Amino acid sequence: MSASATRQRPAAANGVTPEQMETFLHQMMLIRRFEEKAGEMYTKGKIHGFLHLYTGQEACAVGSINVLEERDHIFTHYRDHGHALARGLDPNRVMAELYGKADGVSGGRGGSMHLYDVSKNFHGGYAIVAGHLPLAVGMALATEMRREDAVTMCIFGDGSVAEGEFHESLNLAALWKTPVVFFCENNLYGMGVPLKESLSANIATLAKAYKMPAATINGMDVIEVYREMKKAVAHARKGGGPYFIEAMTYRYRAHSMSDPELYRSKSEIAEYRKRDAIERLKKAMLDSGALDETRYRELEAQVEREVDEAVEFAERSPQPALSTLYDKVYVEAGQ
Amino acid sequence: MSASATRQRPAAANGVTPEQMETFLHQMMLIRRFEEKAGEMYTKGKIHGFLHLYTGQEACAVGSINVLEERDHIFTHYRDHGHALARGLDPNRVMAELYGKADGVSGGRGGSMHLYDVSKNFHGGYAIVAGHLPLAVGMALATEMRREDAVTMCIFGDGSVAEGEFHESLNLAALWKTPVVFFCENNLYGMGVPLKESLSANIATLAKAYKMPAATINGMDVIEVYREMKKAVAHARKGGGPYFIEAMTYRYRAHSMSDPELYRSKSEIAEYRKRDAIERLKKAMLDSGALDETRYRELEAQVEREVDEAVEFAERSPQPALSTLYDKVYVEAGQ
Amino acid sequence: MTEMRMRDALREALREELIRDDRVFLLGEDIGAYGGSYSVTKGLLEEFGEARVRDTPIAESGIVGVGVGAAMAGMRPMVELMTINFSFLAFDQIVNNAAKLHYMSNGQITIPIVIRMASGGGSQLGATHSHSLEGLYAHFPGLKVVCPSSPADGKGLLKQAFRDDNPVIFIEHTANYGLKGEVPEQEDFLIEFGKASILREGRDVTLIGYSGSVHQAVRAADLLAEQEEIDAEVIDLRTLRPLDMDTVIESVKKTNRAVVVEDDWRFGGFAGEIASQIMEKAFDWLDAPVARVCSKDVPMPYNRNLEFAALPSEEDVVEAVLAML
Amino acid sequence: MTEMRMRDALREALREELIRDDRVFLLGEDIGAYGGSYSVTKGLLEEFGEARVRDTPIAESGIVGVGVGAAMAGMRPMVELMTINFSFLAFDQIVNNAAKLHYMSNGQITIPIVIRMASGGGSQLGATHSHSLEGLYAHFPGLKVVCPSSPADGKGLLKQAFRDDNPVIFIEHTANYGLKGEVPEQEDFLIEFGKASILREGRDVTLIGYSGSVHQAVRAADLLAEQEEIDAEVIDLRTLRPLDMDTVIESVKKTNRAVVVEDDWRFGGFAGEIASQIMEKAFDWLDAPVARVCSKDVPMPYNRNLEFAALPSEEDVVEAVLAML
Ligand SMILES: Cc1ncc(C[n+]2csc(CCOP(=O)(O)OP(=O)(O)O)c2C)c(N)n1
Ligand SMILES: Cc1ncc(C[n+]2csc(CCOP(=O)(O)OP(=O)(O)O)c2C)c(N)n1
Ligand SMILES: [Mg+2]
Ligand SMILES: [Mg+2]
Repeated sequence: MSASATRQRPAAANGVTPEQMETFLHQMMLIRRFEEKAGEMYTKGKIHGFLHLYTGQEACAVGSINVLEERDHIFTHYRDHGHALARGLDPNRVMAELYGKADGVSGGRGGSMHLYDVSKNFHGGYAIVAGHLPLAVGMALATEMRREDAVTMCIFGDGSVAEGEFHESLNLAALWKTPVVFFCENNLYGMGVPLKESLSANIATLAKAYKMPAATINGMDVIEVYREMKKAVAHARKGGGPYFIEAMTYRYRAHSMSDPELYRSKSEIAEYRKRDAIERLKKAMLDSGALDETRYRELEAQVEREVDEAVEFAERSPQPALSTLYDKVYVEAGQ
Repeated sequence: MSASATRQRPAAANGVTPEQMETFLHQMMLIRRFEEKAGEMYTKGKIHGFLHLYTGQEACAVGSINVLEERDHIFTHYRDHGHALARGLDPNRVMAELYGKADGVSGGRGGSMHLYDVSKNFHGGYAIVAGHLPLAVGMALATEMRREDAVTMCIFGDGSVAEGEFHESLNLAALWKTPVVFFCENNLYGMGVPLKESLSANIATLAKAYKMPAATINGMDVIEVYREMKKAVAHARKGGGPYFIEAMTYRYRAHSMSDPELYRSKSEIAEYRKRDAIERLKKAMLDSGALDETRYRELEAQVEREVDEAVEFAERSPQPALSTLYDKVYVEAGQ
Repeated sequence: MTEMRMRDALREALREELIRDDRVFLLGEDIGAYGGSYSVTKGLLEEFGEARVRDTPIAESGIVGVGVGAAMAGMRPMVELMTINFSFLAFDQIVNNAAKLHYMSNGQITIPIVIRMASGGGSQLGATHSHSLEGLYAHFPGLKVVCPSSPADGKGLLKQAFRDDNPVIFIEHTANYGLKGEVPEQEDFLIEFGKASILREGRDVTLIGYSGSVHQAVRAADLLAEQEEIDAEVIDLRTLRPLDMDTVIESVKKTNRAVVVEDDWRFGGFAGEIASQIMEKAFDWLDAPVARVCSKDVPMPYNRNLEFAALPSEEDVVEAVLAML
Repeated sequence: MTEMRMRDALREALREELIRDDRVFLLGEDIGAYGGSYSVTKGLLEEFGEARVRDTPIAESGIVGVGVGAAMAGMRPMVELMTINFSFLAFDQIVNNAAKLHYMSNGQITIPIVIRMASGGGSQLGATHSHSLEGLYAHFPGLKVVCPSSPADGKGLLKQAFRDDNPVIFIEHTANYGLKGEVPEQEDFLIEFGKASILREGRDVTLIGYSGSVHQAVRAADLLAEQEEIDAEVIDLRTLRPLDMDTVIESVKKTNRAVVVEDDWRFGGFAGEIASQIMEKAFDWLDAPVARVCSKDVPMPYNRNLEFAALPSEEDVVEAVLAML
C-alpha cells in the first residue's frame, strides 16, 4: 500500500486510489477478454445453450461490486459472467461452468445463466426476467432481522422493469426498509425491444415513487459507478432502506449468440464503442500517470494468460458423472 | 326537462342538473338498501359464498359510471354490486345472481363476485385481485384499433395496487395510449391490512410515474366524483390515453360477511359515517331546494319497493337445471 | 391427547415452531391483524410481534420470492398465500426458484420454506376460488407436497414441514378447518412425510384419498358396509410427494380393486398418477381397472346444486365400487 | 404440396390468417423487430405494420390479459409468450380468465385467443428454460391444447386455432422448428382438433406421443422393426384437449400393448391420463401394463450428457417395449 503515496493526486481527485483503479482496469480487461473467448468457444461448439455476453457493460459490474464487503450479498440475472468475475469467482470455474463441466461453479448443472458461489455470497444467475428481485429483498430482510450489517445488491436489466415482480419487489423493499441496492443496467434494449417501446416511465422516477432514493448514472464510467454505489451501500447499510441505481450502459454484442440483431444499426453500436469504459479508464490513468504503456501491456498479457488458463481448465475438467443425475434434487437430512 | 328551469341555480354551481342529482341520490339510496338487504339475506342463509358489500362507497360508483356512454365499457372487482346497479343492471337479476338462481345476470354460475351483463358492456366482476386490469387495457386497445370512440373504465381497490399486474397494466395502457380510465377506490384497507402497511407509495404519484394524468379526489362526494370523471373520460375519449383517478372512500361494513373486523375500531367507522355521501348529497339538495322531504320519502319508498321486488324475484327464480352443468364450458361453433 | 379443531391444531404447530426455532417467521396476506382468513394464525401477531408475524401486501409472487430469499439466508419462513387460487400468481417462484435452486446450484443453496394455502370447493366461491390442485405442485421435482386430512395429521405434518430442509407446499382443505379430532400433546409430535395411513381396513376394495376427499372415501366405506356388505379399505395418502405407493400396492394386492377419490378434475389430474402406478405395480392383481372419482370437467359453478353436482360425492364413490364388482 | 420447415409453415399460417381476418392481430415479446425468438414471426411486422404485429414489454401476465380483453371485444389476438417457461408468469390469466370467463358469464363472454409458446428441453438451456408442460394446460376445462409435430400439422392446426372461438394454447417444440415436411398449399388447409393421426401402422404395440416425443416414438418403431422384428404402431395425438382416445383405444385393442412417450416428467404428468384411460377403456385387451417413458424426475441439468440422460430417448422406448413382451 505504501507505493500509493507517490500517486496521491488522482486518488484525491476522484476518491479512488491508483491501486483501486488498476484493480478496476484489470477486472474490466479480464471480463472483456473472458467474454470474447467465451463467444469464440461457443462458435467452436464448446459451449451450448444461451450465452449472454457482457462486453460493453464492464464498468457496471466492476464499479459497483468492488464497493461491497465480503459479508454482502449479490443476486443477478442471466448476463452474469461479468458480475461473477468482479466478485472474485474463479475464472477457471466460471469457464468450466459454461462448458457444463464438473468443476464449474455450479457443477455443470447451472450453465452460463446460473452461476452460483455461495462461499462468496454470490447467489446466482437467474434466467427468469425479474424473478430474482424478490429473492434479493428476502435475503436483505433476513440479514436485517439478524442484524448482520450486510447489504444485498440486486442486478437486472432495463427490460425487467416492465415485469410485475419489479413493482412488487421495490414496494416490499421500501415498505420494510430492507438493506438492498437495486442496480439496473440500462443498456437500452431488452432483447430486440428498445426501452422506450417497453416502458412508459423514466426508470429512476418510477423507483422514486416508492419513496426510495434513486440515481441515474453513467454506467460507462467505472469511477462514477464506484462513487455512486458507495453512496447507495452506505445508505442501505446505515438502515436507510433500499436505494436504486440506474446505470446507463450499452451491450456491444448481440443479446445472445443466436440473435441476428435486426433491431439496431451498426453505426449505433460504433457510436457507443467510442465511449468504451476500458478506454476511458485507461486514458484517465495514462493521463494522470497512474498507468504507463508497459504496465498496460503487462495487464493485457496477464488477462490473456488468465483466460487461456480458464479455457484449458474447462477443457480438462471432467464431465459430471451420469450417476449424479438424481443427486441434490432434495436435501437429504432434515435441519 | 322544462321543470328544471326553476332549479337553475344549483346546476350552474356544480355543473350537475337537479335531475341528475336526483338520479344520483336515487341510485345511491338503491345501492345502500340493496346491500343492506343482501347482507340480511346472507345472514338468513339465502346467499352463500363470499359477499362483499359496497355500503359507504356509493358515491364512487354513481358519480363515475353516470359519466359513461352506453358504448363505453366497465370492468370491476368482486365488490361489484354497486357498479352493476349504477350501470343500470336489473336489480332483480343482480339479486337473483347472489342467490345463484337461473335468472341471475350470470345464470347463477358467477355469483356475487362475478356479475356480467355484456348487453350493457358490463364485463364483470373479477375475484382475483388486479387480474382484470390488463383485460380492461385489452378491451380499450381493441376499441381503439377499431376506432370506436369508446372508453373503458376499470375499477379496483387500494389493496390491488401492490400487485404486479397493476404495474404491468398501467405501463401497457400508457405505452399504447389506450382509452382507459383507471378508477381506484381507496377505502384505506385491503381486507384487514391498512394501505400504509401495504404500499410504500402514494397511489396517484405512482400512477403519474407512468406518464398519465392522475387525480386524488373525494370519493364521498358524488358531485366531485362526477366532475372529475368527466375530465378523465374526456381525456381518454379524445385520444389522450389513460387517466387515473384515486377516489378516497370508506367501506362501512366488514370486508366480507365472514370478517370479524379485528383490525379497525368502531370509532373510526363512526367517524367516516359522519361523512356519508348520501347524507351529503341529500343535505345539499335540501339546502338548494332541489329536493324536499316529501320527495325524499318517496324515493325511500321507491327504493324499498325495488329491493323488496328484487328479493321476491330472486326467491321465485328457479335453480339452474342440473342438466346445464356441462353447458358453456366451450363455445360450440367456430366463428 | 386433547381434542381440537384442524385450525387450532395448525395454529399450535406454528406456535410451537415459532417458540422452538428463532429462524422461523411467518409472512402472508392478512395473517396478522386480521388473524388469518381461516383464523389459523389468530393471536400469533400478539404473541410473537410484527417482525415474526408479518402482514404483507397482496403480491403473491413478491412474498413467495421474499420467503425463498430469506430461506436462502438460512431462515425458516412460512409464507401463507391464503388460498391455492392465489398461488397461481406465484407459480413461477414456486416451481422455478423454490423447487430448482438446490439442484441448479449443485447443492450450494437450500430453500427450507413452508408455503401454506387453502384449497377445495364446496363453499360457493365460484370458479376462480375453488381449485383443488395439490397434484399440480406434486408434479415438480424439488417440491414436497403435504395435504393433511385430520387435526392430528395437520399438526404433526406441519411441524415436520418446518424441520425439512426442502420447500414444502402445505395445502389445507377449507372444509377441514372446522373438523375436530384427537391430537397428541407431546412437544415433538412429528409425522414423517411419505407414510400413508390406513383409516379403515377392508378386504374388498381399496379407496384412496387425501385432504378433503379422504372423508368422502370414509363415508363411502360406511355406506358400502351398511348397504352392500362390501368391506372397503381406506387409505389417506397424507403427502403426495413423497408418495407412499407401497402402502397402496400392498392394499390393492389384497383387495384387487381400487378407487382413487380426488377433488380435482380427473382429466390430466393426479388420480391418473396413482391409477397408473397401481396398474404398473399390481397389474396381475387387478380384477378391474382402477376407477377415478373426481370433479366433473367444468369450471366450478357458483350455484349450490351445480357445485354439489360438480364435486365428487360419497355416492359417486359407491357407484364406482359397485360398477367394478 | 410444398416442402417447408416448421417455423415457415407456422409463419405461413399466421400470414394467411392476418390476411383473411382483420380481427386477427399478434402481440408478444420480440415478435416484431427481432423477428420472433424462433423466427416464426419474421417479416410480419414489415408486412402488416405495428398495429397488427405488436412488440410488447416483458410482462407476461399483462400481455396475456390484454389479449384476453381484446378477445372479449371480438378481436382474434394471438399472444406469443416466447416459451412455456415464461407462461408461468401468466398462469392465472390463462387458467382463470381465458379458461373460465365463458362459463362464469353463462356464455355471454367468449375468448377467441391463441396463446403460442415454445416448449421442450434438449438445448442446454437449464432447468428453468426446459419445461414440457403441455399437460399442465390440458388439465383445465375451458382451454384447448394443441401440440403439432410436423410442418403440415403446424400449419393446419394453427389456422384452425384462429377459427376456434375458444382459448387455444398452441405449444411448439423447440426441436421441431427446423423440421422439414410437405405442406398442402390450398388456402383453407385446416386440421380439426381432436383427431389423432396414425404415423405408422403396426400390430405388436402402440406407441403414443405428441409434439417432440412423437419423433422418439417413430425412431423407436424403426429400431424395433429393424432390430427386433417388432411391429409398432405410432400415434400422434396432435391435440391434448380435445383428446382423441378413440384412435388410441382402437389401436390398443389391436396391439394389446401401449407405451406413452412424453417429454414431461412422469410423476403426476399427462402420460398418466392416457395410461389410465387405456386401462379404463381397454382393460381386458391389455397384455401388460401401459408403460410411460418420460423425463427423469429431476430439474433439467445444463450439462449435455446429463440432459440427454434426463430426457426420454428412443432407446428408453425400445427398452420399455421389450420389457412388456
Ligand atoms: C419472464 C421472462 N420473459 C422473457 C424472457 C426472455 N428474455 C430473456 S432476456 C430478455 C431481455 C431482458 O432484457 P434486460 O432486462 O434489459 O436485460 P439485458 O438482456 O438487456 O441485459 C428476455 C425477454 C425471460 N428470460 N424471462
Ligand atoms: C390475487 C389475490 N390475492 C388475494 C385475494 C384475497 N383478497 C380478496 S379481496 C382482498 C383485499 C383487496 O383489497 P382492495 O383491493 O383494497 O379492495 P376492497 O376489498 O378494499 O374493496 C384480498 C386480499 C384475492 N382475491 N386475489
Ligand atoms: Mg437491457
Ligand atoms: Mg381497499
